[in-house]
Amino acid sequence: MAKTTQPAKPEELSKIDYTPPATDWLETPVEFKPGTYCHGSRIKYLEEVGFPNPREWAPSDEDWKLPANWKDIILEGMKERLGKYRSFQLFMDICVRCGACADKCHFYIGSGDPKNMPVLRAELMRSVYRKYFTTGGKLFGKQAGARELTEAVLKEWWYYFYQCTECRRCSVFCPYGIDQAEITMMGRELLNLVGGQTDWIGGPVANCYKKGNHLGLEPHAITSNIDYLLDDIEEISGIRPEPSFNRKGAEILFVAPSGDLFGDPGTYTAMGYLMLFHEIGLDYTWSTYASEGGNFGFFTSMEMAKRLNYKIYAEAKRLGVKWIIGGECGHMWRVLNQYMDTWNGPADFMVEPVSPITGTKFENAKGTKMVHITEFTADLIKNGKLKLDPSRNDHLNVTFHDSCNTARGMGIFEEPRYIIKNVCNNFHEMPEDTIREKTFCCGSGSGLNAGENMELRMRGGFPKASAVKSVQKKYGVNMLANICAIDRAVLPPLMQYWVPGVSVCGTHELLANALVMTGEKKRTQDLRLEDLPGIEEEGEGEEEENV
Amino acid sequence: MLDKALTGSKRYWTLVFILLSLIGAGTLAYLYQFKNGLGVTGMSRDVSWGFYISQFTFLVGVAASAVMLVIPYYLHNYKKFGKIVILGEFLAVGAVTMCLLFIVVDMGQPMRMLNVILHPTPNSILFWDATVLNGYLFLNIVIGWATLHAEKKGLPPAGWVKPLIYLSIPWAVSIHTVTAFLYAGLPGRHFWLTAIMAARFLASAFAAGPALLIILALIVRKYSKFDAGNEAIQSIGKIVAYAMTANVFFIILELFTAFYSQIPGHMHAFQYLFVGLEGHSKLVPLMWTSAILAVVALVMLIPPSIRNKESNLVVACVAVFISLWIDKGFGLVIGGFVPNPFDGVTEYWPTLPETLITLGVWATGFLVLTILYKVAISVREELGTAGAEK
Amino acid sequence: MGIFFSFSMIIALVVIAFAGVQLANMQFIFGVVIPYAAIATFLIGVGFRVYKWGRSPVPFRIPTTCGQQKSLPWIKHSRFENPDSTFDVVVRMALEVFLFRTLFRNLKAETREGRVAYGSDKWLWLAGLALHVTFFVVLLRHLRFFMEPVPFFVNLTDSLDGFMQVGTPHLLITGVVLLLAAVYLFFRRISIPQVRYISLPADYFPLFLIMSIAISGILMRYFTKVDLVRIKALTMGLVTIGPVETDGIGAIFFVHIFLISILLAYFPFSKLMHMGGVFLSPTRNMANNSRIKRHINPWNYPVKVHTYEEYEEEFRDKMKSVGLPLEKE
Amino acid sequence: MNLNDLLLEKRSAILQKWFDLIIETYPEETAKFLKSQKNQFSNPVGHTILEGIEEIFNEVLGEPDPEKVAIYLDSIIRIRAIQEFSPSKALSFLFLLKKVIRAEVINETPEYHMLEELSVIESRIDDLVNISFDIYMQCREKIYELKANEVKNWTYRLLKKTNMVKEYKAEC
Amino acid sequence: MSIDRRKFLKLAGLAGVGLGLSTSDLLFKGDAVASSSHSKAMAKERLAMVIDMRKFRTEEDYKRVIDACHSIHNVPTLIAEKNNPKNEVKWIWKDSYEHTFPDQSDDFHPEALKEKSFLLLCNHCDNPPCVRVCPTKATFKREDGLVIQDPHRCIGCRFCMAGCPYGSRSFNWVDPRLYLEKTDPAYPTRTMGVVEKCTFCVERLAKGLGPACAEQSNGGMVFGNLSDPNSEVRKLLASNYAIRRKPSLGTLPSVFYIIGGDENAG
Amino acid sequence: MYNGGKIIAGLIIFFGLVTFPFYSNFGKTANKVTPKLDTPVINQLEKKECVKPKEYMRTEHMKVLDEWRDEVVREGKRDKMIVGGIEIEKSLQNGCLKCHSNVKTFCDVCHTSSGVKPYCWDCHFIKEEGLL
Repeated sequence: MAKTTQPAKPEELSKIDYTPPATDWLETPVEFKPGTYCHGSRIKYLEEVGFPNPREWAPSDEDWKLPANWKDIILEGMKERLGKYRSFQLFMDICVRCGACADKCHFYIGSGDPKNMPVLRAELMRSVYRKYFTTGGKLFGKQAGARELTEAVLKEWWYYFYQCTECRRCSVFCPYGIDQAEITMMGRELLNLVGGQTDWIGGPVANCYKKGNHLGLEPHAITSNIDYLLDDIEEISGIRPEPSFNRKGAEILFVAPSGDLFGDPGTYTAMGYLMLFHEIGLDYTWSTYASEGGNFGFFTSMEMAKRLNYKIYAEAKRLGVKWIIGGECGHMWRVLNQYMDTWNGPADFMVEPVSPITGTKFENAKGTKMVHITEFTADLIKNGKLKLDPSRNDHLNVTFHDSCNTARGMGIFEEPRYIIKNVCNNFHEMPEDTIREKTFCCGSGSGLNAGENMELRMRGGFPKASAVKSVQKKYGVNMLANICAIDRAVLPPLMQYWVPGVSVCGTHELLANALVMTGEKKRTQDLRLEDLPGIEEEGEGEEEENV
Repeated sequence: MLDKALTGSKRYWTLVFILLSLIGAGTLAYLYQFKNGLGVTGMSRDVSWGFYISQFTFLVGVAASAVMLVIPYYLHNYKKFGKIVILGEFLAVGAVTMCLLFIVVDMGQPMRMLNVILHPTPNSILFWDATVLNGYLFLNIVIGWATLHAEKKGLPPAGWVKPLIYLSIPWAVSIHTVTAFLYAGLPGRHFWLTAIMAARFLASAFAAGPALLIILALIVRKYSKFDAGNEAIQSIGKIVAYAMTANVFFIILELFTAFYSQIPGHMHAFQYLFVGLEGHSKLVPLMWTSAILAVVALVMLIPPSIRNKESNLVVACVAVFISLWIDKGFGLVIGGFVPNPFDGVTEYWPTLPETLITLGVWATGFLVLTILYKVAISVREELGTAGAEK
Repeated sequence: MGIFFSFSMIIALVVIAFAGVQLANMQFIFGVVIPYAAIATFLIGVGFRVYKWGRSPVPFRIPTTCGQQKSLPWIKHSRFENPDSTFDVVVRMALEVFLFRTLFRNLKAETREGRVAYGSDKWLWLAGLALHVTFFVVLLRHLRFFMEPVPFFVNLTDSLDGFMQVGTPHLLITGVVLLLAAVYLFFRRISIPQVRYISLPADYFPLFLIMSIAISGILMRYFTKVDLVRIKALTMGLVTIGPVETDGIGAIFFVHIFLISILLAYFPFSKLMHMGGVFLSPTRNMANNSRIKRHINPWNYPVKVHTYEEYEEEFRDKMKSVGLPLEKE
Repeated sequence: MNLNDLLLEKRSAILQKWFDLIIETYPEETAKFLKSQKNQFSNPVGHTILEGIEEIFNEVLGEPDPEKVAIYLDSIIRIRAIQEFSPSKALSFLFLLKKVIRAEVINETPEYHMLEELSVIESRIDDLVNISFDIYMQCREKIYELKANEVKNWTYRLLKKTNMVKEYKAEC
Repeated sequence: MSIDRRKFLKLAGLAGVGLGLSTSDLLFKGDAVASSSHSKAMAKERLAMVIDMRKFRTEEDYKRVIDACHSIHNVPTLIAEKNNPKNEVKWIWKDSYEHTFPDQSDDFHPEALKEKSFLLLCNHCDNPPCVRVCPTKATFKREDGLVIQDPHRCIGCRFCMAGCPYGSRSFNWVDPRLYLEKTDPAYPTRTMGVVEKCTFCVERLAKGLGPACAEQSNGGMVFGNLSDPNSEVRKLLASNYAIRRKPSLGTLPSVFYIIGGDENAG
Repeated sequence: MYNGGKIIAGLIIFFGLVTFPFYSNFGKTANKVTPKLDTPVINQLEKKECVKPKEYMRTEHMKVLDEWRDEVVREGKRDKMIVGGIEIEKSLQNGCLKCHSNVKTFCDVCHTSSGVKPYCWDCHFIKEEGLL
C-alpha cells in the first residue's frame, strides 16, 4: 500500500534496518515522498474540458476516490489503446530487458530509484499487460512477470508516469527503439480515464482550451503584454516595432509558446522575434485565439492534444495566411512535426512556405506549411539579409542545450547552432554525450514544471546541470541558450541550484542583441536592460565581468 | 569512442578507401598464395624466409617506439610526452598487428596456427615470440584505450592501468630480445650468431620507431588540430640520434669482428651484402643506400644545431627509417641465408604476389593506425586539448 | 529467484528428454512428433503474433530522430539517423538489424569528482552481435542435415567455420563463440545490479535454453558422439515428410532436438519475438517526413473543439477595447 | 602508535563501512544499487558520496580547513537535500562516521591517550555537522527561493505593469 | 605416454588449462635430451648411418639409392624441372666435397676428392637444432635417435629450415602431388605448406628392414645402432677414418662419411 | 497506417526462409545412405569385424585415426592387429583401405551426405585410383 513518509524520528535513525529488501519490484509498494510529485488536479479544470472523475483529492490520500469500476475502465482503456497504437502493443511485447536504457534516464541518474529506469517504469505497465492480455501471464502469473492491477499498482503508475518527462532519451539507446514516452503517454491517458490528472497540467489545458494559451492570457492581456515588450525594445534600440494581431490577409501567422509572452527570460526571446520581424519588414500577424504553440494536452491524452492543436490551422484558415512560422518551443514542435497534420490537416488552404525575404522554399515543411523560426532565421543569415554585430554578445560565454523534443522528435540541431555561431563570438559545446540526440532533459518537461515537485526537478536536472558545470569550469560558460520555452522557465532554477552563475536565454534573444537594426540608436543595453559591458565606460568593462 | 572512426572528413575517408583498396589487393594476392602455395613467393629451399619475416622483424622494432615515450613519461615524469605517448602506444598496436599478420601470411599451414598454443613448446623461441607479441598487442590496446577513454571522460585512468604501463616497459624490451633470439640462437648461421644481436635490435628499434613517430606526429599536426608539441618532438629526435649512433656503432663492431678475425663464414654475408659474392650482388645497391642514408642521418642528427630545425629533423628521420628498413627488411634476414649451408649463393627477390601481400599487410597496419589515431585526435579535438601546451 | 526457476526448468527439460528416450523409448515422440509440433507452433505463433501487431495501426509518425533533420539544402542532413525517404529508412533498419547500430551507441554513466561522465560501453553490443551472428551461422551450418545434396554455401560456411584445424573433428568456432556470448550475457545479467533487478525468469530461461542447446551440440560433436548418418536420415525424413527412423541414435541427440523444439515453441510467446518486432518498431522504421507528407491516422475521429466564434463571443468586449479586429461587431 | 596512525591504517576499512552505512540510509531499493561493490560507479549519486567521504575523512584526520571541507560536504548534502526529507536524516551520515571510528578503535583495545585523541576527532566531526547544517539549510532555502523565484518570474511583467518593478529589483 | 594421458593432454590443451602442466613436462624432457647428449652417456639405442664413399663409383651408384628413397616416399622430384628449382624437395641428394664439407675443404685435396660427389641427407643429429626451434613439436627426436618430422602437426613456419645447418629440410612450396613421376600407394604424400625430410625409413625399420637407400647401396651405406659396440656401423667406424659434417656446431650428426683410404675395400 | 502489405511480404519472406528445407525437398524421399561393405577383401574375411565394434567405429573412427597417427608417427607404436583373420597396420592407407578399398562407396557416401570434408585425402590416397 502506498504510504507517505514522515520525517524520521531520532530513535529511528539509530536502528537502521540493514537487511536488504526481500521483495522484488513487483511487490515493493510506492512511497509518496514530498517534493517528488505534483498536486492532483482541481475539479474545475477537469470539468472545463470534460475529463472524467473530477473531485477533491491529493495523491498522498489513502482513498483516491476512484470510480467503483475503475479497474474495468483502465483495462478496457488499455485494450482499446493496444488496438489503436502499434507502438503500445509492440513495446509491451518485445523488450528483452537488456538494460541499455537503465542509466540513460536523467531521473534514474539523479535518484538511483530503480523504478526510474525506463525499462522498469515500462515494466510497471507490462506486468499488468501480461496478467490480463497474455496467455503466459494468465497461466504463470508472477513467474511470467505478471501481476494484478490493484489500487497500489495504479498509484505506482501515477507516481512514476509523472516522473517521466517523455524526453525519449531511452529510445535513442534501445536496440528496438522502445520509447518510454509512448508508454508514459498511454499510462497518463489511462490515469486520466479515472481522474488521475495533476493540477499543473490540468490548469494550462483548461486555460488553453478556453482562452487559447496555457497561461490563460485573455486577448487584451496579450496585446498589452506585447506593448510592454515594445516599450523595452524602444528603450534599447530607439525603434518601436508595430506588430499586428488577428489581422486577416497577413502573409504569415506567427505562433509562439505563450510562456515567451509573459515569463522571464522567455520575454527576451519574444522581444527577439519582434525585433527580427520588424527589421526584415515581415508581413505577419499574431493571433490571440491561437496564441499557444505548446500543448499541455499532449501530457494528458492524444484527444486533448488534438483539441488544443485544432486552433492553429483553424486560425490560419480564418485569417487567410499563406503559411505559419512557429517560435522557439520544445514539445510544441514535437506536436507540430509529428502530429499536427495527421490530427487536423491537411493544410491545403495554405501554400508551400517561401521566405519572402530570401525566396528560399522550405521544402521540408511543404505539408504542414509550418516553419521553425530557427530554420527561417538561419536562412536569413545564410543569405546575408541580416546585419549582425556579434561583439555585443562578447560578455557571454554561450553553450547550447538541445531540447529533448526538438532533438529526438524532430532533429533540429544545426539551425540554432548556426544562428548562435553567427551572433556570438564565444560558443562552447557541452560534452558530446550530453548534447544533440543524446541531450539530457531539463528534468521538468511534460508538465512536471510545477513548484511542489522542485526536489524531483532538481534531481532530474542533475545530469544536465553536471554537463553545464563542466563547461562552466572549462570555458567559463555563463549563458545557456536553448530553443524551448519550458527550458527557459525551468533551467534558471536548475542552474541556480547546481551551477550558480549561469543564465538562460532563447537563441533569438542572442540574435536580437547582435542584430543591427536600420535606424537604431547606439545600443548601451542588452535586451535585459542590463548595460553592455565595454560600451559606455570602456575601462570598467573588465571589472564588471569579474563580478 | 570507436564511433569517432565512423565520422570524418573527405580526406580521412579517402585515406581509408585507399588503404582498403590496398588491403583488398593484398587479400586477393593472399588467396592466390593460399591456393598455390608459398612457391608463388621468391623464397626458396635456401632462402626459406623472405620479405614477410623481414618485415615482421623490422616492425617489431617500430612497435618499440612506445616504450621510448612511456619510460620518460611514466618513470621520469617527463610531462612533455603527455600528449604524444598515446600516439606511440597506438603505433605499437598497428605495428604489432602487422607483425602478427606477417607471421600468419608466412605460414605454410595457417589453419594450424593454434598448434603453437595447443602444443606449447617452451624450448622454441618462436613460442615465446608469439607469447610476447600477443601480450604486447594486448597491453598497448588496453593501456592506450583505457587512458584515452578516461581522458575523454575527464577522469584519471583506472587504478589497474598503472601496473600494466609499468609491465609494458620490460615487455617492450622483451619483444625485441626474443625476436633477436629467433636469429641469434641458430647454429651455422654465422651472420646471426652474434651476442649483440639483441642489442642491435634494440638500438635500431629505438631509432626507427621514434623516427616514424616523429614523421607521424608531424603529419597529424599538419592535417588536424592535434599538436604533440615541439619540445616533445625534439626530445624524441634526441632519442633517435642516440639510438642511431648506437646502432651504427654496433654494426661497426660486427664488421670488425668478422673482418679482423678473417673467419670466412663471418665475412661471407657482409661480402654478399656490400660487394657481392660469387658474382651475385642483387642487394648491393640497396645496402649501400642504407649505409649512406645512415651516415647522412647521423650527420644531421648528432649536431643539435642541425637537428633542432624541424625540416632537417624530418629529413633525418626519413633517412633513418629507410636506412633501417633496408637493413632489417633485406640485409638482416637475407644476409643470414646467404651463403647457404653448402656455401652456395641463392639470391632472393620478392615476387609480385609477395609484394602485394606485403603491401596489404602494411595497409592493414596503417588502417588500424589511422583508425586509432582518428579516435585519439577526435577525442582530443572535442575536449579542446588537441593544441600544443603553452 | 528467476535464475533458480529457469535453471530448474531447463534441467527438467533435459531430464524429460533423456528419460523419455532412455527409459521410455519414446524416440518417435521426441524425434518426430515434438519437432513437428514445435515447428507448427513456431510458424503459427509467429504469424499470429505479427498479425496481432499488424492489426494495430501506426496512427502517428513518431520516429526517434538521432541526427540532423532534412532542412535547408546547405545544412548537412544526417540521412540514416534521421531518414526522410524510404531508402534512408531501409539503410537505418539494415544498420540496426545487421550491425546493432543502437547498441553500438551505448554509453555508461559514471560519476567522479562530483560530475557525471559518460564513457562508451560496447560489450553488450559485442556480445549481442556475436550471439546473433553465430546463431545464424550455426543455423546455416545445420542445413547440412536438411538438404540432400548439401548446398555449396553450407559446405563453404562449414569449412570457413572450421578453418582452424583444432581437434578431430575440427572445432567450429561459431559454436564456441555462441556459447561464450550466451555465458557473457548471463553473467552480465547477474553481475550488474540494475540488470539483475529487472530480470525475470523469462530473461534467464532463453539464455539457459540457448546455452544448453549449444552445450548439447558441442557434446555431440566432440565428446559423446552420435551416428550422423542415422541423424541425417531422421532429419531428412522430417523435412521430406516421409517415414522416419529413430533407431540407433544416442539420447543426447534427442535432448538436443527437444531443447530446440522447446525454443521454437517458446519463441512466439516470449521476448524472443523481438526478432520480428525490431522490424515493426515505429520509432525506427519510419521516415521523419511528417512535415512534408501527411501521415494518415485510420481512426482519426472528430473531437470537440473550442471554435474561434465561441472565443470571440466570450471575449468580444475585451478584444474591442484593445482594438482587435472582430468577425462580428 | 597514535590514533591518527591507527585510523590511517584502517582507512579503507573505515571508508568502506562508512559508505555502507550511508547507503543504508537510502530507501531499500535504491540502497541495493548504491551499495553494490562491483558497480558502485555506475550510479553517480553513489560515487559522489564515496568521493566526498574520502575527502571528508582526510580532513577529519588533519586540521579541517573549513572552506575546503565545505566543498565536499556540499557535494553530498546538495544531493541529499533533494533526496531526503528531514534534516536529521540528511545529515545523519556524519554521525555514522563517529560510529564507525569508535567501533574500529574499540576493537583495538586502545590506550588511554587514544581515547583522548578520539574525543578530539569526534569534536571535529561535530564541527563538520555544524557546517553541514548551514549547508543543508542553504540548500533547502535555495529550493524555496527557487519556488518563489519561479512565481516571481511569471509575475514580473505584472509587477512591472503596476510600477512595482523597482521594489522587486531591490529585493534581489 | 599412455593413450589416456595423451588424450588428457589434448583435452587440457583444448581447454587452455593444460598449458602449465604440459609445458613443464616437455621442458624437462627437452632438457633431459640435451644433457644426455652432452654428458656422453650413451643411450640404449642410437641409430646411425655410415656412408662409405669408396663404394660410390659410378653415376648409377648414386642414382640407385636416390631413386630408391624418392620413389617409395613419393618425393616430388619433378618440381625442379617442371616448376622451379628453388622450390625443390629432396630427401637424399649429391653434392660436391666442398659444399658437403665447406669448413674442411682446401685447395690441396686429391683431385679425385674434389670431383667426387657426396650423398647428403638428414643427419639425425644427436643434438638437433631443428627440434629445439620447432614451436609445435612437429619435429621431435625419438628415443632411438631418429629425428622425425610429423607433417600432421607442422604449421609451415620453416624455423627448422633456418635452424638446420645442413640444409637437409625441404618445404612444400607447391602442391607436391602435381610433381610426382609415379606414386607408391603404401606411403602418403605430403600436403602443401609443410616441411619434410629423410626419416631413415622409419616405416621400414618398423618392419625390420633397413633404410631403402642402404638396401640399394651395395654396402655403401651401412645402418645400425651406434650404441651397440658390435654393430656393423661401430665396426666400420672403428676400422675406418670417418668424418661428419660441420662437427664444430655441436649437433652431433649420426651420419658418418668414410671418404677415402683403402681404395679396394668392398 | 497499417503497412499491411509490407508486413505480409516480410512474413512471407521469413516463412519462405524457415520452411526452405521443407519445400526444397518437396516430393523427394529420404534415402538413408549406407556404406557398402562389398569389397573382395571383406568378402573373404573369415570373420566380418573391424578393429573396434561397428557402432563404435561409426561415431569414433576419426578419433581412432587421430590416435593412430600420433601413436605411429610420434610414438613409433606400429604394432599390427589381426582383424577378421588378416593383418592390419595402424594406417589409413595400409590399414583401413586394405578392406575398405571402396572409398567412394564407403567413406565418401556418408561424408558427402553429412557435409564433412576430411583432409586425410590431401596426403593419404587410394591404391587403385592413384592420386585423388
